[in-house]
Amino acid sequence: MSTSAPSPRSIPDRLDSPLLSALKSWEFLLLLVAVAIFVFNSFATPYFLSPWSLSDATFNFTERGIIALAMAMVIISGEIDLSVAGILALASTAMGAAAQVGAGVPELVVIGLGVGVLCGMFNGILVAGLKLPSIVVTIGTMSLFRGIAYIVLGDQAYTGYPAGFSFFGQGYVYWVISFEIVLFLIMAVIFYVLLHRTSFGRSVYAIGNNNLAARFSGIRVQRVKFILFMLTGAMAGLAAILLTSRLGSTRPSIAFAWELEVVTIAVLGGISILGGAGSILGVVIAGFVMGLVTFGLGLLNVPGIVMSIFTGAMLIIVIAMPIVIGRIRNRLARP
Amino acid sequence: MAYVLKHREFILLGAIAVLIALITVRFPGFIAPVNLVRVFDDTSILIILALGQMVVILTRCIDLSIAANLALCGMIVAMLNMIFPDLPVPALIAIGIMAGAALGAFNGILVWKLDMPSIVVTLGTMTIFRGSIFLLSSGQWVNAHQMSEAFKAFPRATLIGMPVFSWFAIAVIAVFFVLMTRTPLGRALYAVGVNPTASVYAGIDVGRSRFFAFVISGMVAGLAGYLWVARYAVAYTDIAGGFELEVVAACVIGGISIAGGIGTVGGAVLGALFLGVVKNALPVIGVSPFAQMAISGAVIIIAVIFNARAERKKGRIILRKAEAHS
Amino acid sequence: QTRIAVLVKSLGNGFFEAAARGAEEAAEEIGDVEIIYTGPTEPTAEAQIEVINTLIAQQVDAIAISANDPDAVVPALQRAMERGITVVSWDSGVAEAGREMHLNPSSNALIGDTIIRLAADHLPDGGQVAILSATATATNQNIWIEEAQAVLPNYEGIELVDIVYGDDLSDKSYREAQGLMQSYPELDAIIAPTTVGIVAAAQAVTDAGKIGEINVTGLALPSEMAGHIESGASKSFAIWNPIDLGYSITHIAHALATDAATAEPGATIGIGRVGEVTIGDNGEAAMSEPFTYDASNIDEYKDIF
Amino acid sequence: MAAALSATAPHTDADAPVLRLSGISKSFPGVKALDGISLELYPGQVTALIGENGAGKSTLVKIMTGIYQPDAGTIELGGQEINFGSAHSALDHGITAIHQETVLFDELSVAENIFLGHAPRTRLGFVDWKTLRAEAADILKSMGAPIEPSARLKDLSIASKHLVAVARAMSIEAQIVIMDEPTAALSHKEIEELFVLIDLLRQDGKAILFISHKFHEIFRIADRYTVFRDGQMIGAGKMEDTDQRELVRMMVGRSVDQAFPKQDVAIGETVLAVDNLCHPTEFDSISFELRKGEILGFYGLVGAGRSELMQALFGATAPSSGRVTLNGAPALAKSEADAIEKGIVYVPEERGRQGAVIGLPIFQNISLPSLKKTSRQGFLDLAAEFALARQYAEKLDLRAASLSQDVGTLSGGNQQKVVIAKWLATQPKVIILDEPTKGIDIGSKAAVHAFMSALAAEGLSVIMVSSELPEIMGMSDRVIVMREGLIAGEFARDALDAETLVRTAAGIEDH
Ligand SMILES: Nc1ncnc2c1ncn2[C@@H]1O[C@H](COP(=O)(O)OP(=O)(O)OP(=O)(O)O)[C@@H](O)[C@H]1O
Ligand SMILES: Nc1ncnc2c1ncn2[C@@H]1O[C@H](COP(=O)(O)OP(=O)(O)OP(=O)(O)O)[C@@H](O)[C@H]1O
Ligand SMILES: [Mg+2]
Ligand SMILES: [Mg+2]
Repeated sequence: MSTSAPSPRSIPDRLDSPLLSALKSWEFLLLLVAVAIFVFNSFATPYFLSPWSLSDATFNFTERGIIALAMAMVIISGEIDLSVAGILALASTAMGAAAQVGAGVPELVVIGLGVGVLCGMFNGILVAGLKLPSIVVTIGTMSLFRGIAYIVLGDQAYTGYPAGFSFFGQGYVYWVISFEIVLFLIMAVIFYVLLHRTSFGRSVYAIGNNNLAARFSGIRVQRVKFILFMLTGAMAGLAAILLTSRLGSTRPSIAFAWELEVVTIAVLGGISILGGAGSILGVVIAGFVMGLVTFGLGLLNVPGIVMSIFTGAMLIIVIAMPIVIGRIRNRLARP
Repeated sequence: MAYVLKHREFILLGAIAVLIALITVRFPGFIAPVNLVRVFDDTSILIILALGQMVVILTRCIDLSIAANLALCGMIVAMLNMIFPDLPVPALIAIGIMAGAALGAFNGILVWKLDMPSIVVTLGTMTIFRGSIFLLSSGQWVNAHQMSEAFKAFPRATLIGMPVFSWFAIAVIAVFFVLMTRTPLGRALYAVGVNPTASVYAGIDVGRSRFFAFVISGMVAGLAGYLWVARYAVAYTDIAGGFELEVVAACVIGGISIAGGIGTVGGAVLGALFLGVVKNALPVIGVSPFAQMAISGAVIIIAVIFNARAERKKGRIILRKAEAHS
Repeated sequence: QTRIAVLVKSLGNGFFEAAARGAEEAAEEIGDVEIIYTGPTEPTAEAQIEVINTLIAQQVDAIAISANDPDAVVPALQRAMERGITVVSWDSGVAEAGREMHLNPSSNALIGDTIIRLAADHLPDGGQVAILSATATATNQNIWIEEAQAVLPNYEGIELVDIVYGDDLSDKSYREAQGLMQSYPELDAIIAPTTVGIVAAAQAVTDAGKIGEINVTGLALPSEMAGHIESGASKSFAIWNPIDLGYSITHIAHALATDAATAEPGATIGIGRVGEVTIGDNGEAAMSEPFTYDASNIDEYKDIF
Repeated sequence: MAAALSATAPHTDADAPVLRLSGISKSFPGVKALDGISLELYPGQVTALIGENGAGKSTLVKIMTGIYQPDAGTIELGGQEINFGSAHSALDHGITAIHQETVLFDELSVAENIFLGHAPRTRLGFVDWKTLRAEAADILKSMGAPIEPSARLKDLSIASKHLVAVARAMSIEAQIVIMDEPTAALSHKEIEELFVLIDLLRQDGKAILFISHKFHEIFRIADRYTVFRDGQMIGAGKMEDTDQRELVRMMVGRSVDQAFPKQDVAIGETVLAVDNLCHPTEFDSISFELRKGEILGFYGLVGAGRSELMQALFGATAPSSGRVTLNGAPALAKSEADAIEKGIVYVPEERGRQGAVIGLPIFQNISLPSLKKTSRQGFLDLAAEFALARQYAEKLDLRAASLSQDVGTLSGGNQQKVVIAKWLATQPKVIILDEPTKGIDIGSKAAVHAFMSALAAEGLSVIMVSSELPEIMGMSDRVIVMREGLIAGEFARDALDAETLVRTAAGIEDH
């Protein structure tokens, strides 16, 4: 027995106080990073600290962030969905086609979400139903979904969305507070509750930690996974509505290569790529970090490709840092 | 027959044969030997990269930076050739391979020493490598007339009816075959993928084996880098963009299990060839260019379903009665 | 000081680098102008919008954009205009609602005609030609191809057999060119109105040993094509001068931003050493004719752009 | 036969130990697994290492085989101090081990499993497949194991796999052979075969370290003993100078009542009835009944199909035909969730793989199958979860620092308690325990047995799958023996006889 509890009758609920564990957490570290970037940006460029700039900066991550919320849950369950950008393209194409024949705003929203859900269900059937590895399945569906968009649209573009449709991606709820950021925060709260406060969320963690033990504990593993893929599809559909509205047009190349950016936000947010660990709060902060970094570097007119060196390095460093710190601490603790 | 059916490689070979037959119906010229050689030639780079990726996937890792690595090494050799036109081509190839190995080693060190998940590491290095090309070249292209004749001509020279380009692929296949079946390292790479814990107990350093896998994949990326820029006679930041997923797809089609430990050199080669045939056939049989992406997606999904069924364990049979039946 | 952002499709492209040089030249000429040369990582509309947003935040005086997508960037550019920024497009245009004016390097009809003529000049008896384009969504390419198809009847005996897309990827373009040679054994010319495509096609023709049989032509920079002109894979090709293009758009942007001119149909704007442009009914203006390069003049230009 | 060999084993007391460990310490985050322990191994002798779960035995094995590096202490081999940088250097020094977990390669061939990491090579440094296969065949033959060297490991039975692990240990020219609970997964018959092998090794002059929780085995095979408690060495000596009571006292620090505490419980009406349950490959024609308050033992050799059968009752495996009724109502579970809802729960055999969710805290593990009860409309209620967890943790005398501790940080025995607690918390009508005390130390084992008995007394019906004869005989009201997927016999408690059970399980006919 490793622990020498004097009497087994008195097992406490927790050892650390909630405050202490919060300070030790990944989210806190990430928050420090975000604050540091914010301060750096404020000093590095005079244009950063203006309400409109800050508002514009949020557009750099809101749509990807919304998908990242669902992606986080998929990754926690031990799977991955690389087809999200493909779903987005297909959903946007479907909305475009509907708009051509005169669909109104509510119909477009339903179609965008609906196509997202259907694509998600298709992934879900392959991954949960046929028990195929999600990483390769979604590499396939990534091409399939976007490929269908190419077949439909070819070299054409859909424009001419109804007037009210532009609100989702371009509208402001109040002053500089955009509809997108509000929606992102609402979705964040919903996903926070779903992952951390419901038994569904608990099952997701259990599955990611130990698929088999979760099944033996009476969790309907395949059903949960199916729902997760459907949910991710729905979020990709939602992002399609926002992005299409923001661009005011659809081409099959829309949101090209976003899947990796979405995964980057999730991983940066502390979601363990091996499954079983991570939190929504981390993903939300990671979204802001990405937005602040790319927008800040943009204000300094750093070329995009050089910017990507920063984000790539940041990903590696932020993930490596706790590991290195842990090693050093261990070394110091041991005489 | 049972043996043939049991081995994925034969099934894949059959699928490729059927595919070629179907294409030939639409376009008779496709089956001409000279065309098949051309298709092989065109697929060489994919084959080479798929083998490198296979080694990494076998160890339960993935190398998403393989195409960016190729592009960076390609730019390095192209620029060296531009600045020092007298450097002999073999030296450039060696430099390309070494540069690729160094980049692969960087991935490998992070995976080995820091125990970071490879997908995260290579997602990061993918963008870092790409960005480095831009910095290195200041965004300029290296164009055909800036490359020496020898540089461009070497892989194109024909040797016994095939371009040297193809011979490179064949040589790489041979080296990998020996590596995977005849050397302790090759066996260790399999072992690490089949059961990492058991590998530790067997005296195999899991992290170090993965490190070598990344170095190997880096080396082939470096070699492919030279081949790529020499073949297309141009080097710029975006070459081979998005190619990493195609390489992974070739491995998947070839039956390399993404969970590690399962897969053969033959499988990876055939998987790459299958994709190569499809990609070369689509333009000539008049499939709309817009349908190509959807078709390759569908092919990948079908291959995954197929491979998974082949892989699914038969299960132990306890009952005598049932055993007699099977 | 006037700050003019020259926003291109993506960085690392010789054409745009040359245009940026032209812009700097104009800035020096005008005086007290700062050029912000920038572009996204990926040649996508979304990435370009992120850059537009940072330009808006920097309160630049003018944005001169070569767009990745004519429609998708419109809302972002409208926002820029609302905040008092002069927006003009050049090279690859933006839909009318999203800019004050667009500067075509040349007139689209002229380019469409040029690319067919380049092939036809070397085919006195007619023959088969095919077009190898960039991505299927590239606006300017599509417009030129349309114009080219429109003028085809003027060239007797020239038959356009196929249009394929190399996605501006070397390997795909190369493979598409190979496919064309296979599918059309009688093919006489490949027209690629995009630099990645023309280089790959020339290489494919060289590798197939069909130099002399198939002429590769289209639009490209002299530096990129010098080798292929020398080898004979390409007899000639055309391009407008990207330096002049960057130079001109900077002049125009400055004039509009400082209210020295207004962007309305019929208005004429002076563009320094290049002359002047007149804005047409659709808010577009054309700079000059494309210039044809061949073995006789390539050496003069290959080290310039 | 084994007994005869063991009697003739040389007890030449080699005066010098081949291997001497001293002052070895090893800490993990939050745990001091080993605290300055020492250990000596003698050539031609079997040293038994005993201690409770988590005493540090396996950790020591990993240090001796170079997998872990000790924080302090020295290792002397043949009088010389050595330092293992890696598992490979330990192999080079002639130390080989059969580890507690199965550590083989399913996808590789038997021959390769035996030689992986030390394969014979040709002069060019390539793997010499021919020699490798021949040598593998030789070793297997010398062990009398009828295994084809070219077979894939995944196609072998679990017992054969174990033999391959032994063959692997033999293939290394080892002076020291370590066996960490080699018998935990073996049946009676296979254990006997293993003991024959150990005797052969002993005669060869090898020093053997043997780890087991089963005292009768230790007394059978060991020449010396070393006892660990809480990472410290408590005592060491010769087997002939000690007895079980003393060893147990050293191990636990108190004496433990070894008797099986089966209470007499009035057996009630039939609760579960299984009628002609069949599966295409795993079992056939299974019919039996389970009564209220009864403990029904399932005995058999490993691989007899008991786990598959139980998993079918639990909805984890789909049977092809047959009927199951619970209190008269149809109860053939379609899924695990369905079974739990109906009141049939299964505590699986493979604790780490199927039982515990290692990365989640104790309280979340315990509440996992009961989430429906502890949550309201799908929303979690942490207070209810803690309350439920505490209730069962205390009932099972769980030793943990807090309920928010990850299960992975607990010792094996305590993990098992968490696993039992999580299914008990669903308040089942029938509980199936598959090898409930596998790899559990004697103290925890007694606790599990006492608890099982209490459950039956509370009116629960218990099915206990076990391959351990004393446990089966001590705890069951009735025993069903399975062999090759079929029911081979059924015995009431008063008709239980060890020899008959073993014969029935192994299929040896009486003459
Ligand atoms: N990798 C590890 N990380 C953290 N703690 C560990 C690790 N390995 C072992 N421990 C802890 O070290 C202690 C000793 O464990 P060890 O496995 O050596 O026990 P054991 O004597 O073999 O027990 P058992 O009889 O259950 O096999 C336990 O408290 C265990 O939880
Ligand atoms: N050859 C094997 N390879 C891997 N696992 C095996 C093998 N044989 C049996 N097992 C595993 O061991 C357990 C035994 O399964 P089975 O139902 O066949 O026998 P059993 O009578 O329950 O044996 P046990 O005494 O181990 O419970 C199962 O969990 C099974 O997955
Ligand atoms: Mg142990
Ligand atoms: Mg069992």
